[in-house]
Amino acid sequence: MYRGLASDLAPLAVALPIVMACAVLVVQRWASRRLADLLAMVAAVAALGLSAALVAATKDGRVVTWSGGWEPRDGRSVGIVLVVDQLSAGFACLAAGLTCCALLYSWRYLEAAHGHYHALMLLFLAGMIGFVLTGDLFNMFVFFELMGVSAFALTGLHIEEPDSVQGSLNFALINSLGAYLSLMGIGLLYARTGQLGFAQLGAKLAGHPADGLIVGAFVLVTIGFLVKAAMAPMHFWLADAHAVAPTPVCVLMSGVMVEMGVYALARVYLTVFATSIPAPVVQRAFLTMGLLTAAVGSLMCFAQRHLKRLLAYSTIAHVGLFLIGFALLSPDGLAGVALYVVGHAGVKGALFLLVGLLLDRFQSLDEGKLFGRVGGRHPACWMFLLAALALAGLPPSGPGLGKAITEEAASAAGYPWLSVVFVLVSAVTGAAVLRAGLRVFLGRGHRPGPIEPAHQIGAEPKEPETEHPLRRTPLTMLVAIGALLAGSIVVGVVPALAQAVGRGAVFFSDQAGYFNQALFAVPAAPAPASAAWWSWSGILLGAASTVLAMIIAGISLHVRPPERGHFRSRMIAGVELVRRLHSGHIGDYVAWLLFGAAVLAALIGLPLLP
Amino acid sequence: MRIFAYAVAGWLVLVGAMGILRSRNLIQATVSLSVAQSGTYVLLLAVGYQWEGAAPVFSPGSTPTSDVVDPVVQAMALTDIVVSATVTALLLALTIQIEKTHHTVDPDKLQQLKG
Amino acid sequence: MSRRARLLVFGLGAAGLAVMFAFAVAGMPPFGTSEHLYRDLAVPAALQHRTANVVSSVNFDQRALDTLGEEVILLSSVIGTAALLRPTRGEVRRPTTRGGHVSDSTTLVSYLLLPVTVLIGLDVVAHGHLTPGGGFQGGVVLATAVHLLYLAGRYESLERLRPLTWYVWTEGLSAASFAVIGLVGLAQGSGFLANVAPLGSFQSLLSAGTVPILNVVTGAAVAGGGVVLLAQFFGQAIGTTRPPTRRSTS
Amino acid sequence: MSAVLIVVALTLVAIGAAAVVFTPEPARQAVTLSVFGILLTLLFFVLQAPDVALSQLVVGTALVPLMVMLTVHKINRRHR
Repeated sequence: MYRGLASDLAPLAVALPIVMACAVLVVQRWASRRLADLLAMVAAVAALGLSAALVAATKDGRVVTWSGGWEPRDGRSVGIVLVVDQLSAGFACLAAGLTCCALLYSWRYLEAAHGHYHALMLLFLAGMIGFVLTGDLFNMFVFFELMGVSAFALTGLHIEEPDSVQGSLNFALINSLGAYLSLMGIGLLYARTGQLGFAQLGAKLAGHPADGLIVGAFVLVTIGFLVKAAMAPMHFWLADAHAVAPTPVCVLMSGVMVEMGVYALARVYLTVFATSIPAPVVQRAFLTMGLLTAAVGSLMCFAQRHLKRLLAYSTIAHVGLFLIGFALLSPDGLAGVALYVVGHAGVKGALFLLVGLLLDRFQSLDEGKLFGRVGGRHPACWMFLLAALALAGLPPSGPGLGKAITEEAASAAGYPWLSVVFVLVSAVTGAAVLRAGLRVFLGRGHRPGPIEPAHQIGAEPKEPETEHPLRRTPLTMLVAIGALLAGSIVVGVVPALAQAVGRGAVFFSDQAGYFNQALFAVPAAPAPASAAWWSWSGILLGAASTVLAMIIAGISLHVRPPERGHFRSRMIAGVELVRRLHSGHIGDYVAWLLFGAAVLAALIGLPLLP
Repeated sequence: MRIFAYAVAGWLVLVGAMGILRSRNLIQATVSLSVAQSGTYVLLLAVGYQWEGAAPVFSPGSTPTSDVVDPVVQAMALTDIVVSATVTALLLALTIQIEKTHHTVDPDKLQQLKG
Repeated sequence: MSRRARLLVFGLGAAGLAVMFAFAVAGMPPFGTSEHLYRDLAVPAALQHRTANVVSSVNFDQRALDTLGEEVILLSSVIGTAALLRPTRGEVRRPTTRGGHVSDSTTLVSYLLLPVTVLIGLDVVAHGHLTPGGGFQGGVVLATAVHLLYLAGRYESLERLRPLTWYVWTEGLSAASFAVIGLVGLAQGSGFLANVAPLGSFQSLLSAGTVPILNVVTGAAVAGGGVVLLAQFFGQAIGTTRPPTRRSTS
Repeated sequence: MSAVLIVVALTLVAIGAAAVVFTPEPARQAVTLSVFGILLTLLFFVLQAPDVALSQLVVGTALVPLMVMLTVHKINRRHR
């Protein structure tokens, strides 16, 4: 059978970073640090090129690659299939692009672990690319673990920092437990169907009304992904891990790894379970969990003064919005989420890198200790404030566009009130970042008091991540930050991107088309032109959330802490209660993981009981 | 018998999770995690079992038949075992470093990541 | 949370999940069913490629991409462990003499066991496509075998036999070879990780095409990786030490 | 016959798991984990999975308990 060049791209995009990681590992013993930097960068750029070529090749449908040459006969095969569409290729692009920026930022950085760091970054990238390109459930689990294992190691790379190793352990334990629950689900599904490919599984389940096994398998399979996506109450690990990981690793974890959990949830539901578990049930379940996640995330985000932890909680809040967008179960909703994810990745990545700059220069991540120390002249200042506004949804930034399209999809699905949620969450998280920026760079408002002993994180002076504290900012670091910010803005101003994502979302949610193209090589029906672009209401809502963010930030800067017994102090006590749940205790996290899984099982299973 | 094997698999996962929860020592938590994971091997192999089915290995001298137990679940279980070993290794390495920096491996005494 | 609150939350979650799992199990095919769809495809596919060990055929031929992923997970964990257990500032390598008090008979047994274990390991790798076992199992045996020298009380000869860099390279190059063999299939137009080598005759040592090749590559990767992994832990347990002078954090 | 063997092996595994989890001392846990590994190996043999059994034998009863033991040794040495 003739295989076009396009179908070679997917396995190449997975294999290339692996081979290059091995090359880095072998040469690092005798070669200089620069060579490792260079090889890793070449690999990441090449992976970016291959993923971009895949995006181009999937313009009119999907690229299907059967590994091992096991093409299906009569729709059956023993092989593993890679099925790439615009959204999965786009995700691979995002992962590779963020890796490029992260490697650029770390061009002269993490001296002690060099070589190890580069190889792990490339393996992390390979895991992420394989994870989004595969069309096979067990293969997805394998790449999920690859992604996990390399991320655990990367998170703990600062082995002399007590926070770092503990955060990494919490991350590794909880994510592994989630992954094993996923594997249990794969086992259940395999028992029923005897299949592992998404297309085959979907075909086998098609028309079967959901019974206990299907619900159980769905809940278990998705738990691993939802832990990765940090859905409340399985989100605790994220704040721990993101607050302590090396800065460039944070960019990858916050920008794309966490969002891959939502990707996998959408993929698995839409290709495997869509015809057996009714959409309204799934919609209600994930709207509920998404709202909870967004609420917890924004509350905790605003209550932070440790800058990385603040950004981490803002990621949790945004994941809540992404889950809500998925729950709309419409192509427009998915397109909105996809654009939101890309825009968010750029902004959040830039913010993490900016915070990393502060750490390298001032050896602290605490809003109070950094108060007014940086000064408004530093180029980081306006970049930080711009990123904060973009995070709040300022038109025409990428997050703003994603938010606008998702809000419209929500109205179309009969939930116009969700716009309020989107505006509030982006305003609160944007305000938290804005407040931190105004304090740190411009010294506005009151200096926050010393850290209460109950919240020890960030209390100690940190060691800089570079070998010596930086006296001036290297150009490579500024370029990386600029590229991320620019990428995030480009998403909001180039209509072709939104168009492509809109088309991709149509392919993504077309179960029958997926099945026919993967198993019978039937070309995809052309997708209708997408209307995904700014609307007047979207621009207004974006402006509203930006203004609201400024107001909230302004108030929080200029209002003194309340007296005891005051209404506001009681509110703060409420926040304190939520805050106490984030105990850093691994046993708590396991308990909440199982509890969350049971809640999800109840939300999906109970309405389906006969 | 119909479901005993599946029940044992579920029990292993729950008892492993329980072990992490109750642990007073991170080594214990790591070991408990690997117990939880063994539930997945048991489930997979139980799913692929067939009464009177032979092992899916046609050693020299034997004739191939199709009455074998499912080889695919065995391949999955093999991968799973590797994953278990690698995750355990990483967790143990992290435990060693936690002991070095915190001077304890008792989860109740690790008070760094609050709020 | 207090210990009791934690147990309560856990209990609720576990109970909920147990109920869900019970519902799911009620819908499972009975244990020992003769209906195995994938099996019915995988066994003929294995025979078609003249592979006697069907599990090896699934691992290294039909679903070789999973095994590539698995090898890379191992690689990642080996690098990760090495990075996490790297000596930190102030840590010194303790001069190692003997691994402990070991009786002569233990030493003798260990010395006898070493070549036997190595041979078993090699055999398990080489016959992976014919008999139970393969690159992974054999590789672990080999990695453990090297550390029998510790049991023999010869930590210093173990260190001599263990220039770690070589093992890191073995692991890296073998994992890369796995991917490169896969790319050969791609270059030939038969697909990534396709079985492109001559298939040989069924149930003989030279059969199953690329399966034995990938088995050997995996064996080398696992043996190399296993040695590095174990060496890190041995190094921590008996090799390095640091005076406990660092500031307390609690 | 095989039914009896399977039930016995499964029961042993179920009990063994509880024994590992409820062993209080990490040093002793390395030993119970190793025994649990043997029980799993047994189960996998009975379930006609010699490949998996062999893996479980080398990983579950040798490699992983060895790593656990070394970690315990390291930590105890520092605490003494």
